[in-house]
Amino acid sequence: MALAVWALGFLILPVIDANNTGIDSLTAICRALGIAAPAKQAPSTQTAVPASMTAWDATTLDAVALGDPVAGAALAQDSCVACHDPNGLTTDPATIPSTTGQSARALYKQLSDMKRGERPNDVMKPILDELSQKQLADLAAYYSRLPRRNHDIHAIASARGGAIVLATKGDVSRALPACEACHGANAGGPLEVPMLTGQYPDYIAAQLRAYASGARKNDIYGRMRRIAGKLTDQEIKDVAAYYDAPR
Amino acid sequence: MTINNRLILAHLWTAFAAFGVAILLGLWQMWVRSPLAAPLSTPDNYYLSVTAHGSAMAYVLTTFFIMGFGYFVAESALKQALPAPRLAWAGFVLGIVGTVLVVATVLSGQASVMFTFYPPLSASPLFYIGLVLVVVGSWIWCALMIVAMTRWKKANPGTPVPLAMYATVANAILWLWTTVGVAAELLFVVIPAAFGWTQTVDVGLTRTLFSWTLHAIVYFWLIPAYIAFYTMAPQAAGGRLFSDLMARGSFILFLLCGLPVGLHHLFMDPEHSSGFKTVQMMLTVLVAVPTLLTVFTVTASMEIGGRLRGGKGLLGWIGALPWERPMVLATGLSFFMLWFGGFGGLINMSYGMNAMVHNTSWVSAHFHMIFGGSVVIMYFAIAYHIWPNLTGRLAPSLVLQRAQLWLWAIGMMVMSLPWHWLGLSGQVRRVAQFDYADPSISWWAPWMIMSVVGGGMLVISAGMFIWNLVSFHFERTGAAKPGPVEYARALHPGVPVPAALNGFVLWNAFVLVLMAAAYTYPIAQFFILKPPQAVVHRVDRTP
Amino acid sequence: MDTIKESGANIEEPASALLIQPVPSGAFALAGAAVALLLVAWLVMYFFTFLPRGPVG
Amino acid sequence: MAVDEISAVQNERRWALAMGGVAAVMLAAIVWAGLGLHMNPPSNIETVDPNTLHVAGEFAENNLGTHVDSAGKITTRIVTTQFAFVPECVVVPQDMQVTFRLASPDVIHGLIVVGTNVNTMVVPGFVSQVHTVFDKPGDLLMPCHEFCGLGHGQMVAHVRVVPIADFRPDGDGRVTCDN
Repeated sequence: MALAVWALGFLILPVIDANNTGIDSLTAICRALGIAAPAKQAPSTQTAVPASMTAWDATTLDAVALGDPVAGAALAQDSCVACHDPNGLTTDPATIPSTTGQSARALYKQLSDMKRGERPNDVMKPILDELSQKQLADLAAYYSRLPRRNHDIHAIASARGGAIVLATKGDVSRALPACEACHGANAGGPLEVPMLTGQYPDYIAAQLRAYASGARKNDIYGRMRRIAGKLTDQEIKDVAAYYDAPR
Repeated sequence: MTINNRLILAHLWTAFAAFGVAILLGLWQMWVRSPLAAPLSTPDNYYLSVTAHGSAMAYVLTTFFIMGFGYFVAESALKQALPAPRLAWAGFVLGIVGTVLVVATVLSGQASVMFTFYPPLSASPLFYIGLVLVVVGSWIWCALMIVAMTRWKKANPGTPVPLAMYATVANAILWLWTTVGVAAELLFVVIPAAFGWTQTVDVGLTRTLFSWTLHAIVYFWLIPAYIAFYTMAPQAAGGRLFSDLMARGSFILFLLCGLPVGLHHLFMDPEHSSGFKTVQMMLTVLVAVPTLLTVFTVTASMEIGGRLRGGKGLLGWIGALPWERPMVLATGLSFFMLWFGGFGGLINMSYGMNAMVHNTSWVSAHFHMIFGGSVVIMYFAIAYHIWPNLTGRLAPSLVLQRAQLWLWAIGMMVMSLPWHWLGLSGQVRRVAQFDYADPSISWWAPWMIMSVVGGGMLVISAGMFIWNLVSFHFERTGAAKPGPVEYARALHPGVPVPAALNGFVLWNAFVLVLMAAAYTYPIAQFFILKPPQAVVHRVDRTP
Repeated sequence: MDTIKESGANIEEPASALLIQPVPSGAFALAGAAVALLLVAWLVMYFFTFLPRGPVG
Repeated sequence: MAVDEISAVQNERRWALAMGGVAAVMLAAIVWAGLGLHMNPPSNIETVDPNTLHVAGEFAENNLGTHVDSAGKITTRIVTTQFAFVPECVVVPQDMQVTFRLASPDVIHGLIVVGTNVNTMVVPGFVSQVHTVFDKPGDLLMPCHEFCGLGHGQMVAHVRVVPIADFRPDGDGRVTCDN
């Protein structure tokens, strides 16, 4: 009885099914036994053009975790302070983001992507070209420890209802997750997502438009291009304003 | 009269308090899923609520109820004092501390990972530590149950252990085996990751270890209901237990077959082979055997009661049963819901057929029918049955007790039946919003509203249940005193019980062999394949 | 207000021996019908939902 | 043992045999579905690194979607990620065997193609593979069915089944919902 069960599970079912699934019998039995079958060559026809080469492998995770905030502070004083104030203020809120209160992973990814040109930025690229990956991790460590920018409590006292829904509930009819599903404080979303609270609304709106148009495309698997592309311009404005509202 | 009433009541009231809160969350969740506009319905709140509902029902209600009931059985069936009641209190305190940690982390939004907490999503470490404490508290209970039975056997050589206690110890041993999987998952993978000591986890390994626990835990929850079926319902019906030996056999089969089957929860997973899936499917078929035996034995036991009360003909005994007694009524309603829950389960365990329903509302329907229906209604009946003994007061109102049981069964059917066809038409579980404007699913709307109505009935029933128990405590003690709880006698008393059916040594050896055959390779596989690990995704702090 | 009279104890042993049938025909009928219905329901699912939904593997 | 108890056990044995018969019928049907009709759960144990999924290989962004290879084999590759299927819509031909290959770069996801037996978990670290044949044209809903985070409920995609005449791969063998 037991023998029949094992034979069925490990020999008969896999071998008969092998024909149907386009693998040979040996591979089928290997898989039934849970032994890794010989890897097939990935059948792809195009060369991959990744949105970003940043990958959270062990090396990168360790590098970011080991970033030195003291070295990062010195570097920031040298190279960044002209645009990025330690209090999160910038000289042009439409194009220069507040960099404080972000996770080191979020900062590191954007710095790396801009350095490689995956996120085009003519101002940042020459500066970053001078820096090593270790220095990027130091900068990320430094800025991640600075408190988030105080947002303007008078700016938008009343966010529009639609924006609140998009930000906190999402819209299943358009397959739009809530902004907070990734950007919230307890979201558990992708590792590199930035916090939006405390970010300049003009900057948020500009980035959403850049994602929608494809001008910015360093989001892995188009997570943001897809979402931004579904938003109306009014929704972009409203959602951006929502994140300036005090909470 | 039992001695440690305060200990038992503390456990049972903790269980029912958690139940009372969790059921309100359940109703709100149905409301959010329905087309009706629910307040506070954001994904944050919804998943917080689902985690709280699942954890409270599956871990707190069950564990505390089973422990409290076990202590009651140990005293009332063995008619001896509990060994080491202070240790029992220590277990209770551990469980309370654990529960507080779980509640605090979940309510503060630090643990919205569902009660199944599949990595690499990772909650606050305090959430997992809370769960561990609840389990450790229950391990103390297991040890005390085993010691109580061993002592009794020493004091009563040659007399079989009373069935209720034998089954309770079977459950304690089952639970010790069951928790090995999740304990290994928590201690070696999940908690180190939650503390940040490791940045990545082997997801396949954690799922496999959790599956070890995931099925047998259901039998841990279920066995108290079966103890009531075998030892309380026939007595309440004026019948006799049809066969004491078969009853023992059924509990042993639960212990043997409940464990090596967890892989059937992973039928749709890519990291397990068709070979082991097939083997565990076959073993899963075996686990239907003790339930099917129980259905027959208990029905035959009830038939004796009905015939002794004058029931004639093939089915005339059914009408002759004393349905006005809550225990009899609950047993009938429980069996009715068991049919639907069992049917759902048979589809789930049928290997390829699992693809129709895996992770859809069908599955929610199945375990609400089986657990929320068949099992929890017996928890109610057990509480009604033993509360006179615990409080020294007679039931204030059997009418209210019966009404509560009826409302529970009807509410459960109204709520959960539609989930079967909604699940078959692709309604997935653990989802807060549906696009009811989509013409392919707009027909779901009335069924979802029906589920809200059913949920409302369950909430009312739960409120009545709490009221019924509270009113015992305020009932004035009159001249009439409740007698001790009597357990059903066997139809043929004095039948010698073989030693194997009076202990567990042999069966533990069998479990070891079965678990080794069923799980060694599926776990070892991850150390051979060394699949790439996934980075931990924390839900309890800013990314 | 009704109360539970402890049941079971009032049955005389000799009487029970006389009344009870050697074969629990009622239990066979009731439980048998329930399980038969269960099998029918399972087969209905198998033939009318599972098989039409097409091959996978 | 008392004679009475023996008769009780005999009755139980009769019952257990009948139950064995019921179980045998079901098992036979399941095995027949598995062997004769190729209806088995997805069980290809094939590992893949979730952390570099997007950098290169078959799950890189521009390799996703439906592709017909030179031998005519149709493969649909989908990445399940927080909180979307990539791509959100895939095209498959009616009445032809299609192979779905799926992988996740982040957490556990799962999917069901409504009204079919296509159902699989997508576990980071492994490739999930399902073969099937769709016999009716139309847009089928494909929701995520395993809790993957706060955006789980909005993670919905579609499978567009088109008659073979309307299934036109481009020069590279790709078919998308846009064309």
